[in-house]
Amino acid sequence: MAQTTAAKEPTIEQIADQKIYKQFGVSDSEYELICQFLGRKPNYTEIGVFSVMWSEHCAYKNSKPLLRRFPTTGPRVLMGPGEGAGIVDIGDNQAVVFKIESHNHPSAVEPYQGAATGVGGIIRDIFSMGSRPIALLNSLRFGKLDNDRVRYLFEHVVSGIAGYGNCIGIPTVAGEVMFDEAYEGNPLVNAMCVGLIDHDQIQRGVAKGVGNPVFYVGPATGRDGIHGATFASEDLTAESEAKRSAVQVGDPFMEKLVMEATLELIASGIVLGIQDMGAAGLTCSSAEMASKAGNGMELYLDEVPQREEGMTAYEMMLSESQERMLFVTEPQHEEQAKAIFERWGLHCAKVGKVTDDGRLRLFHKGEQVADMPVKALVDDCPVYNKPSKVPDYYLKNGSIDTNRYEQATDLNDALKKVLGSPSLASKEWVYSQYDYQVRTSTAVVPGSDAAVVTIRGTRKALAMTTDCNGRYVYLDPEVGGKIAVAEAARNIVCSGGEPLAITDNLNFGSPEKPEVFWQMEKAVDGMAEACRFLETPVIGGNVSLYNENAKGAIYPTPVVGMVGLVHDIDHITTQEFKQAGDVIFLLGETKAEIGGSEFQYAVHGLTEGRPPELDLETERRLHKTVLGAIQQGLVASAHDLSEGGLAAALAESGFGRGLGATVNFESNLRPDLALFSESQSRVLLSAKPEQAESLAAYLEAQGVPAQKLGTVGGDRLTISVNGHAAIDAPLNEFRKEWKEAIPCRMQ
Amino acid sequence: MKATVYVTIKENVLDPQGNAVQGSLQTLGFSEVSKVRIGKYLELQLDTNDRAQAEERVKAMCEKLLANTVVEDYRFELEG
Amino acid sequence: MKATVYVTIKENVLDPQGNAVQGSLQTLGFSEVSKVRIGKYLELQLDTNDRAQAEERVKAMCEKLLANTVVEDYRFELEG
Amino acid sequence: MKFAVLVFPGSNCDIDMLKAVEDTIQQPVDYVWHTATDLSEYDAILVPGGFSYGDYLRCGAIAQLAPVMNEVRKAAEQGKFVLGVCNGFQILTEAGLLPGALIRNNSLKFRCHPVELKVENANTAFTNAYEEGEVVTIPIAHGEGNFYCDDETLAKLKANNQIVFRYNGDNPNGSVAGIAGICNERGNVVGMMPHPERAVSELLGSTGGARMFASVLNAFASQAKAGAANGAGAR
Ligand SMILES: Nc1ncnc2c1ncn2[C@@H]1O[C@H](COP(=O)(O)OP(=O)(O)O)[C@@H](O)[C@H]1O
Ligand SMILES: [Mg+2]
Repeated sequence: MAQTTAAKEPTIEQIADQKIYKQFGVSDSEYELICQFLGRKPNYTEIGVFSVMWSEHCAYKNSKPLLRRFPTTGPRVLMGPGEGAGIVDIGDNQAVVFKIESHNHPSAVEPYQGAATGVGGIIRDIFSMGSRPIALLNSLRFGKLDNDRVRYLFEHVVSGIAGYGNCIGIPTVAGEVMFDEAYEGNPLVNAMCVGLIDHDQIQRGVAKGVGNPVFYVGPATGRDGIHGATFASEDLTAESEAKRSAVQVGDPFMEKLVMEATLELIASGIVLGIQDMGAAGLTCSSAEMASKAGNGMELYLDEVPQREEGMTAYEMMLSESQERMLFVTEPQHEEQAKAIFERWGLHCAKVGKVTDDGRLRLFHKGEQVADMPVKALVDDCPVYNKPSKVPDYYLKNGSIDTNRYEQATDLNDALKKVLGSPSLASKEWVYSQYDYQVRTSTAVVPGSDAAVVTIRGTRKALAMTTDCNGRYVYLDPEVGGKIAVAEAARNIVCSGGEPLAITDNLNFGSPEKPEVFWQMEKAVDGMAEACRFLETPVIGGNVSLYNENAKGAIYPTPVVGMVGLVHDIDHITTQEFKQAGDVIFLLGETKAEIGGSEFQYAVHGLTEGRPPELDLETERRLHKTVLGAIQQGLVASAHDLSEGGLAAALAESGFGRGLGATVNFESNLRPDLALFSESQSRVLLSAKPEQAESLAAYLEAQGVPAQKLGTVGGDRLTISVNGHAAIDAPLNEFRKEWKEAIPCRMQ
Repeated sequence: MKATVYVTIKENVLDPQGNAVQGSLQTLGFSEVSKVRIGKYLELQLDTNDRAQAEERVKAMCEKLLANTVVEDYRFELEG
Repeated sequence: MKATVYVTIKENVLDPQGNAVQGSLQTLGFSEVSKVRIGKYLELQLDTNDRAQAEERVKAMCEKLLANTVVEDYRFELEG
Repeated sequence: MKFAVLVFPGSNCDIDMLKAVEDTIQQPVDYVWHTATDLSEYDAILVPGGFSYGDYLRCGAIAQLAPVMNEVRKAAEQGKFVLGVCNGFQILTEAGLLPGALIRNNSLKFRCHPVELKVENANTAFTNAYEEGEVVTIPIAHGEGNFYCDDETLAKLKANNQIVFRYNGDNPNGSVAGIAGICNERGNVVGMMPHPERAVSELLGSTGGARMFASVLNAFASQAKAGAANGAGAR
């Protein structure tokens, strides 16, 4: 095997003797295994390629055993986890494609570009399946806004998301943002993309047909984002080290061209396999495409378009330059492919060939510089079952009585605190920076439970949301995991949609810590159970581990991205009260559940105890009932109860059209607990007065506990508990707290 | 005193804007333009006459706000 | 040859970005900064040695593309 | 009446514009590529929003140099109808088809939300179906929609009744005189920052923009009638 050309690279012996592989995160035993697969010791390029293929990001070596616990199939699932994105049938030969992905670490370093390239990456995952992206969502977590660095991160992450999504012309229609000390220094930036596709257009990332050429399209490769775990050999000064790897910069304009050209190419029917170059760039896309076809691949690195001079094989293989794709076609279609790209001002370069020897072989400057078995790269990474241990905090929390707090007496003030808490406050500051209307299909814009995007030429629409309450998951990972799925589904149902499937982003701390691994296990169990019960299989997702800051791990945050099908646009429902006189109902039971609530955090400054319980059977019945009521046309507005409980939900429902309400809540709980409890499986419905009776009868027939609370109207929000006034003030006073909480802090 | 600050994108960091402008100049027939890099140019009016201090302060401004040193380089000149 | 082009916002046109930066500098404690104007700084690599011609060509580039003379002024330097 | 929707690399409201023509006035409409050199078959040219050439350097700066823009200039001179929306407005000002320039929003942020517009001139080809002084709701979505022109130009715009729309109430971007849209002297070329093509259906929020399409159909009909009356013969 030829030594690679760059003089500065460590030799095969140095790699072995000085254990340089360790700097790439390759353990001693993994190194031994690599030597066995190769039948010799790896050179620098090879160890680089192995290390990224065997990283958690590509190989899921710590999370695979957990991911197997998810249900991934269902009657509608056309493609589950494994490809760029999952696909779900929505009838009429159409399908919806979606996936979520994290860009947490890059965003912590350079928030604008980190977030922007995160969006760019997930869009490529969608259109490389042959699907037209129609919507973007994002799920964000930051520290508290009273910190300068946090504000900087928040401001620039949001503008990075906006910058990319707006420019490429895909509406950003929904998401969530929460703020908690737990994320300080380690923000979470998860981006989700949803696309539409006709069944016969579905593409896979396979290198089919021995002898076929492999093409590279997109901008030239630079030394961008090479190797998170950079090496530091003694020859290298800090200065040259800094030069090796540059922050990835997104170019949404370029991606727009690549997207349009790729969709045109796929529509032309000449593509045999296509994959985007995401994490680990050329390495991952080439190895995976070869592996899925059971083939091998040769790459001629001199043909790879290069932005910088003197790039080595190692650098080209590991670069994460953005907006690049790899595809395979038959030789006779080369000219046709080139012509399509040229029209969009792009050129594609022939950089390789599909082979039958099952090996990934790299050539550079006339020499073979790497030769590795594809299967070893893609399938043979060892999988670890990490030790798991119940954390002390969890045991301790079991005995905390969250009803012990002194009763809050000024509930107007409490509601203002809750609504003014940035996690719960209006996110208009965020989404008014996003173009949420481009493509003119957004029927429900940000601000309601889920966004709804119509499908042109049909009466159908798609509802979509992301949800996860990290506090709940922290306090009880299994219950919190269940709630994340249930809440997402509840948001879909309240918008008039039938939940279809989920994509998930498992954001956790270091799996080396047994307590963190325990959180992962339990959260996945809870999510898996909820998914099975609610018949929303997991069709794809992403794992982001090692999210730690000085104080330890972030809250475990398994974000759920869910898409639902609205069968008829007449079913589209929003959370806002529609008209004075409408009758308000509360569905579900309210218990004294304050653990992990916004009330506990905003009013008492605590996050402790156990989170609300969740009974999946009850939850399922609620969904069926709410969706049934909506489909029968009995519902004017629907809003799920989540953070802030009943009081917050009533206020939020009124804000949309500035409609107050007068309600009385019959409850055997203390007023503060009754109004701010975050008991699950509850929904607020409003109905036109003439339909109130029918709705009540329907709810009763379905066996869902329901209480008629009062009516919409006036400019005050007046809430009594058992006939005693508890909250009573002009709606506008509450609205002000809610609306200004974030802009005020960002001035 | 006046400070002129030049903020440029680091040599090995992609400059999509520069690339687009270069491409467009090419199509316009300015084929001699082989590379374009676009940066920022700031003029600051400073109410001070202490040059040494200004030197230090402007450096601090650049580090803190004017340049994003993860992706940009800066330099400045003082005048007057 | 290298051309350096400076594009600045016309004196009588509002520069919201410059004002915002000045405001931020103030809050950061740089109270001596009384005014900030932000412009663009472009470096063009030219494959030519003919200075007189380059002069003319860069001017044309500025007029046609690099500056919008409704709101911006430009000037440039040639080097090498 | 036949419509062209121009497509530049980076246009992204092209599809919205095309659908709006189909949905509101059911007239034939084609996408026309930025390299086209013949627009003679079209009666109206719509320059859609988006981020042509990534909005790099300045919004619309690169697009205004595309070959098709010479044809747009010719069409405007012939009295054909030209509408530029958002990025399209920026392109028309950069191309000199409309006066002024669009600079960064004074908030320095991209802003996406519905705005109220006051119809200042209901005599243009694109506003004849509105009443003067009428207030309509149409959404904006832009980062650089702050209309600037010098005092002299502003005086001229006012004198010639070239201000077509103003923001009613809040000025979302700092535009001179609250200007949201203007036209050329002849009134056949209109540019505006808000997106009428996004306001053509209740389901999607509002219908405030639909009559702009109806207007141009009216204008075309009266142009044809006038042409016939003059014996020049309508096309
Ligand atoms: N980062 C974001 N991007 C886009 N929309 C957002 C974002 N954060 C919140 N929103 C929108 O604001 C509204 C309120 O969000 P949230 O309080 O999380 O709702 P819920 O509790 O119903 O899930 C939703 O419509 C949501 O889509
Ligand atoms: Mg909700």
